Amino acid sequence: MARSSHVAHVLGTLAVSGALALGLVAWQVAAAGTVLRARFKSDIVSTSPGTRRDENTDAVLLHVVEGLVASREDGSPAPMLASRWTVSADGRIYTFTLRPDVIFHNGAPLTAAEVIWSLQRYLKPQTRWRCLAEFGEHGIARVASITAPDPHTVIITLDRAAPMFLTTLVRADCGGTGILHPDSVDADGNWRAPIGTGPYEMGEWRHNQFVELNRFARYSPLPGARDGNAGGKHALVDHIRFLIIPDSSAARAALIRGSLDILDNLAPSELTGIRGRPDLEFQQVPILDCYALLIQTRDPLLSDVRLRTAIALTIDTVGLTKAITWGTGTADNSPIPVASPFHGPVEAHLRKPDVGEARRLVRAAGYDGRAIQLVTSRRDPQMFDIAVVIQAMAAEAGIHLQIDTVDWPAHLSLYTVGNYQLMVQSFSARLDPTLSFGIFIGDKREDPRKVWDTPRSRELLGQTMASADSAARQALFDTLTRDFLAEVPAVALFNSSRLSVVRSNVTGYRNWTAAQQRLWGVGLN
Amino acid sequence: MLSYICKRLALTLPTLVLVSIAVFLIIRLIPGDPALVLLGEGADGAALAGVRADLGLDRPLPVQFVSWLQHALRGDLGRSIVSGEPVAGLILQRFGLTAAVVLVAVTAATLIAAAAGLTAAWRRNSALDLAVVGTATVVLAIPSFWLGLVLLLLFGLKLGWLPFVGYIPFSESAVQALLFLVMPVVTLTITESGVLTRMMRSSSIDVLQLDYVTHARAKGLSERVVLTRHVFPNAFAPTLTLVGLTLGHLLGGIAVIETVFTLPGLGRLMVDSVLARDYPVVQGCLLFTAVVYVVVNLLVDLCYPLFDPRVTAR
Amino acid sequence: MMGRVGHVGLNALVGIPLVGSLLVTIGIGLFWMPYDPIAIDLAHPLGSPGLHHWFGTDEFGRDVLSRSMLGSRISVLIALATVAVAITLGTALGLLAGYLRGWTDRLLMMMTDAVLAFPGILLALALIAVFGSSDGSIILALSTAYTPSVVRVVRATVLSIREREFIEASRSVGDSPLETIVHHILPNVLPPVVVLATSLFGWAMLSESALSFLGVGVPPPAPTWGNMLSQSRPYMDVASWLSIVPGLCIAGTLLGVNLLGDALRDWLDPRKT
Amino acid sequence: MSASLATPLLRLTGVRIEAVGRARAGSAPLLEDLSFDVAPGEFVAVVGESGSGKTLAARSILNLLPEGVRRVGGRIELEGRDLTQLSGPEMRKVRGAQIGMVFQEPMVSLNPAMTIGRQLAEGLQLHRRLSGDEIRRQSLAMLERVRITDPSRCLSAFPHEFSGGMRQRIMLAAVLLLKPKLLIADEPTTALDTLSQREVLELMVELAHDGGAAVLLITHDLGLVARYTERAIVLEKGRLMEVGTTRQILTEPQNPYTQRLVASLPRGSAAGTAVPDSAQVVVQVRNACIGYPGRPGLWRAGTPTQVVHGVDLDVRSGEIVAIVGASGSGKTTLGRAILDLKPLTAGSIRFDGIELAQMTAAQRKQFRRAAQLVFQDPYSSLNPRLRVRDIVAATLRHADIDPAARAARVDAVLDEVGLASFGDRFPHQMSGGQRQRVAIARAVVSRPRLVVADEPVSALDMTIQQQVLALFRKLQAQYGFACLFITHDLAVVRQIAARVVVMSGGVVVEEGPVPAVFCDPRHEYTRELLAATPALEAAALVG
Repeated sequence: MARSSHVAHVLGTLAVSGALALGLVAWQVAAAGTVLRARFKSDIVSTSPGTRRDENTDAVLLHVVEGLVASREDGSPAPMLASRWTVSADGRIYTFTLRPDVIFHNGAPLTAAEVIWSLQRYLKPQTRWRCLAEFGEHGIARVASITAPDPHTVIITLDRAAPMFLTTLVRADCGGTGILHPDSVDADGNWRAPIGTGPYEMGEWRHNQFVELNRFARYSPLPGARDGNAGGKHALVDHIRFLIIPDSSAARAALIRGSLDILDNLAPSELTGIRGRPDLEFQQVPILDCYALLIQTRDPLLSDVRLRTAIALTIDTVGLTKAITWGTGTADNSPIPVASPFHGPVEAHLRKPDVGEARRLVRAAGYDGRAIQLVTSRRDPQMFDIAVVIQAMAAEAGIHLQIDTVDWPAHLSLYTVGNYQLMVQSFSARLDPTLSFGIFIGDKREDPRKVWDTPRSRELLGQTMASADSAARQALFDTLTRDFLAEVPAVALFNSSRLSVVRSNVTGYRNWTAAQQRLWGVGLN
Repeated sequence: MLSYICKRLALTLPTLVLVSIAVFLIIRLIPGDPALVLLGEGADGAALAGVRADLGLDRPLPVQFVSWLQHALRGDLGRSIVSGEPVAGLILQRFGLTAAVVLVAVTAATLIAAAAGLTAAWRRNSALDLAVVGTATVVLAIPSFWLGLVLLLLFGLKLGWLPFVGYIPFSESAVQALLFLVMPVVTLTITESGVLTRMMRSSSIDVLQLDYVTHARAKGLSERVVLTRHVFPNAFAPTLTLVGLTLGHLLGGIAVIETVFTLPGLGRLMVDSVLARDYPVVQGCLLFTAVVYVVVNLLVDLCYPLFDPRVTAR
Repeated sequence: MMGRVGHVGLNALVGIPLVGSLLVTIGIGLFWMPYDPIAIDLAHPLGSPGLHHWFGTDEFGRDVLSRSMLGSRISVLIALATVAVAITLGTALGLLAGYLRGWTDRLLMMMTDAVLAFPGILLALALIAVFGSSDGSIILALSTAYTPSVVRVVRATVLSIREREFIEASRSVGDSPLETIVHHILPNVLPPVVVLATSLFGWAMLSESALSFLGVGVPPPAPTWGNMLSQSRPYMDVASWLSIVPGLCIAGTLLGVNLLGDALRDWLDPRKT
Repeated sequence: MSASLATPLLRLTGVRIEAVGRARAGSAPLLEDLSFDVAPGEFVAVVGESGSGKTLAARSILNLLPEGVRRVGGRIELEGRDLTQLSGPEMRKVRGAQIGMVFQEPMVSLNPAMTIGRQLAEGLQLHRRLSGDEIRRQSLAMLERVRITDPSRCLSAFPHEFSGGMRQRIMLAAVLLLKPKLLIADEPTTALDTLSQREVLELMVELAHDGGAAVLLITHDLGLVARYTERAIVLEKGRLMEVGTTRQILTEPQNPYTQRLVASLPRGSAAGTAVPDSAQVVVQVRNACIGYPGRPGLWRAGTPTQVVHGVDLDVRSGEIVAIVGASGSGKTTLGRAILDLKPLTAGSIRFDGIELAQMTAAQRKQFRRAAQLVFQDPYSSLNPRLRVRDIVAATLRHADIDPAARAARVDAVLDEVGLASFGDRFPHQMSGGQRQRVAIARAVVSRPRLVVADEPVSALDMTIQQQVLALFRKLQAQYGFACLFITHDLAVVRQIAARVVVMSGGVVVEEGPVPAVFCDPRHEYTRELLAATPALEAAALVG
């Protein structure tokens, strides 16, 4: 309490719902050795990679397990457990050469057997692997066979060429397709604990209090620098402890008092008072997410592109972005995030707000001023604020939006069945522009989540999947972006930044576009 | 006495069944799918169906209800969809905290109300009475969460006397735990003491006008004895009923206070579970609170004869 | 008796100006507000109180005074509607239960018990989630939570009144049960119900703000004091006026209404000489 | 005055009591210049009706005036010591120990939350500082003196377990246990029925004599004054009217008010006129049995309690029949049954020859107008939310008359009962006597053939009682309705009824013309009742 003036200075924002104390306790009972303390807003949901998961679960398990390949900072696949790989000319056969020096946390060496066991386990329906559908009928390709000519080589044969194969394998929500030792499950195939090859092994998990990772002493890092989830991964502390602190003001207090070392994933409004403190270091990294206003093109009213365009024209994207992200986000009317290498001049074009034109279009569309429902929720403060701002902006052109605030599960349900007129939605980081466009493009009959259901867009999207050539893909993405702006199936608004604050004695912490907490290579002074 | 308790409990069974069915239906009427919540925005249909099957949510509603009720009757409230923890354990763990805050606060509020209400009634229309009634009326008008926020701002931030958010279990550090509970308890005490004080004052005024109080004075008893021995027990009986009702409601969770002070209590658990469509937890919590409500009111009724022996004549 | 005269005076003396200024504010707000309470001004967020914006602006640059004025109308309307529904329904059911007794009574009591056994806030939360967040569902949810208390008060009053001799007198001149209820029981039930209504009004307003605080209140952009308060949380240190203004509005209104309720209670007391 | 008493035990000199507060400033005092003495061991009555200030006078002696009322002048001396000069603690030593007080309402004068034992012990502990055993011994002895059965059980019992008469005896025990020099009894038996009243008062006299205590009996009942006191002080509206020996006051009242009070004693022969046997029988009750349903259990109905067992009764046109009995005798229940407000469990009741239970709807409508009820409690029998005019008009709601005629009829009846200008008032704006007039107006407005009057004057002061009874007689003579007059008070019976029916325990024990029953009671119960009615004695004394 002695530093009450600091506290007073820093902690105005009393957003509320959680337990700092749990964090403090966890700190008090910390094990011997150096401990790096980071924070999660909510508890992880399992310890099994790529199955029962959420963002936090992914982040924890990517410290524990590693895949054959891993994503670099720019999203491209890089060697991890495989030191190298080759792709056959027809793009169907991938041959991976395993690193010889890798051992599991239980001391067993990594061989092709474990790799095959792990991959086959993921492909079994009962594992409920998150990315199983990608290898099904409507996915990128089916796996024809997995074989091992020798203990250090694994050959995966697909039924067709799949340029997206490796980018899928490295996805965080797929658990990075982490290779596990078979002892991770019991004799009946039930999950026990992850025995992986990562720089940290799974430690104690106290529900709603903390998740602890312990340094894996016999980890042999790849040479070179850290690069995304790939490159040299060094365990610099004995323990990593993710404290579950739902309330952000509690978390900030903990950081200021030194009970927490890293505070990641802050909302812009939560930066009040933290930025600019000498003992804290602020980081802001643009990420590959996307906030958008979805438009139900099947709605009788909104099937008229003039009305959709009118709505888009009322939105001052720059002003909205600045107000809602407190200047930390980047306005972006294209589905491709600004941080993506594919975000070129076409994508960078921002729609000029034009209320006069909007009014003209509204009249032309014969809109009679009836209320249009705008669904939003308070899952994060931005989603709610966007709705309020868009509503006010649309009103200037005489468009009457009525905000319907629902809770997150209801929001998700409405999204999944496409039951809305307008909806504010946010999408987590998509590493590849194909995935970014994939959010919007698709057949509404098959997947009501899709908002952009035109044969041309579907065709173009298919082509981006089939091509591996960057320039060709860029051209396709530019076309898609122009169409997207013209047809207005949705209005992309901005990409936010990952905001984090670390104490100044923390070394080597850097956020990255994938927005997933990554604490290898991070140490304490 | 025992048979009375049994009869009372038997009478509440239909209520409990009604509550369970209502809860079961209402929570499922809310749009939203727990499987979807678990899997997130990009989940595909097969995975969703799989999770639903895992959770038993694909069965017809009556089957789900009967199965839940059968388990509940055996004391098994199932497991949380979100965390996989047993619901009963979750409830008890969270209830402990809520109960601690509520019991301390309501006890304190009752003591304050009894003393202030009795004194105000005794010195009716004096400046003291005006002060008590005025304060109680003002307190009634203040939203509890606003009071909580103001206290947080004042004592947690500006003065820094008390830790301002969070909670430490008693098992970890008793002193810390107590410090964390000071502000929630104070907030709740202030909020609840308003109604109780007014109630105590008005019933004390009624009792003070009765002959037996004059009789007690005519015996030569001092005012202190008259007030504590003759006025208090009789004036307190109606207040006790109100205390019981208050307890019954508050023990069901003080979601707002828990939200303000970030306490992991029962109210917060329920709100969070509704927001996550964690059906087993919501069902379990509501059944539990309904039972608590019934039991608390029964206990209060059983205590009532201590203050008003006429009531035993059932 | 002296004292009561003095008290009524004081209650009314403080209560009437408070409620009066509320009504005046609502009245003025119908015709004029300093700014459009919904229009955002992203260039001037969190402006402190000053000449242009007497009570400052919020995070979207909206005028807090205008929002409080519109908020007063919405908050009061919701509270009034809640009270009206709860009182009407509760009085009808309470009269039935108290007068008919027997199975009707037992069934109704079981149902009110069941509703009372729910934590009120959670019941409202669930109902609002089912029916969607709108003024109507908030009124529905709150009146569902409050009707049982009205039923109980009315029933208790009816039970005590129906033993009085004038009820027997009514029967002895050949009144039907309905006539007895309407002519003799209802007029005697109304005074406690009127007093209860003032308390309910306060509870409804508090609950509405509590629901907003938990994030399920009146849908935006319509301001209510509750959702203004709830949205002010993140800015409590940098823009304290955002929480102080609606907080004081709620407290002042409730104080006024409660005091008027007290005055009303004394005024309606048939024992007064 | 009373110069003959050399050393008075209590002397009040010029006591004046006023209401405090702005609103009452300048209004008349509640009690003005009150002076009187009480000698040691003397029994003195303070007589007056409600509003006379008699209770305030009593309470001012112990300085226990209610809130908002203050003594502003005068001296109150106890054995020469001015009580008004005592400090709080000094006064508390006087209370209980030297002056004891018994209150009117036995239901609220004992603390319901304390055992009798603790309430008895309280005073002894405070003033006598006795050991626990000694306190218990004395308490038991005293309870035995006041004839409580099983005193040791009584010590651990709560007040609600006793009847009103028992409670008043316990009250006496509690007060006299401290052996005070003065006992102030404020209407100690008003709330009790005739027999209990007598029992309690006899006990009080006995115990006071034993302890040598003087008694100040506050009462409105001249009958009690005549029977139990030596001297009387008459108050009216806060002023002292007359002081004198009881005999003087009763036989040679000097003051006009006292004269009026004495005149209100029931005197002379039966006022009711007998009707010939040939007169038409309006109500015929045969073998009526009436019960109340018992407390229902969880699954089954309770066993009913019979309160009236096989009663036969005839009421003829123009006749006033009194039913007399103690509380619980079944008299009220029988009255309700005759008005078809209570179902019979057996037997029959016919009205104008038609069986009540078998009336057609039209007959019932007719019956509802032809048979009316006047209640005992003028507070609970009038709907407090209706104006007097509407209360009276309610009786005619189902009559086929046009509104103008109805209003005229209501006004006419209000005029007849002397309330012509009261039509727009609410009941709480009227006195008890006025309310009872409203109740009577309500009953007669429909020109009934039968009026059942259930204790219509028991709650009224003596002089008011006289006025109401006179009104009742007048109206009965005017309209000629048959009347069933239910009461516990034989003095009232003699003033109004021609025939009397005595009920006890749900059966009729005696029946006959009033003079015959009063002069020559056959049944033991009737004799006890007659002996316990002091007003009759006083009336006899007055002549």
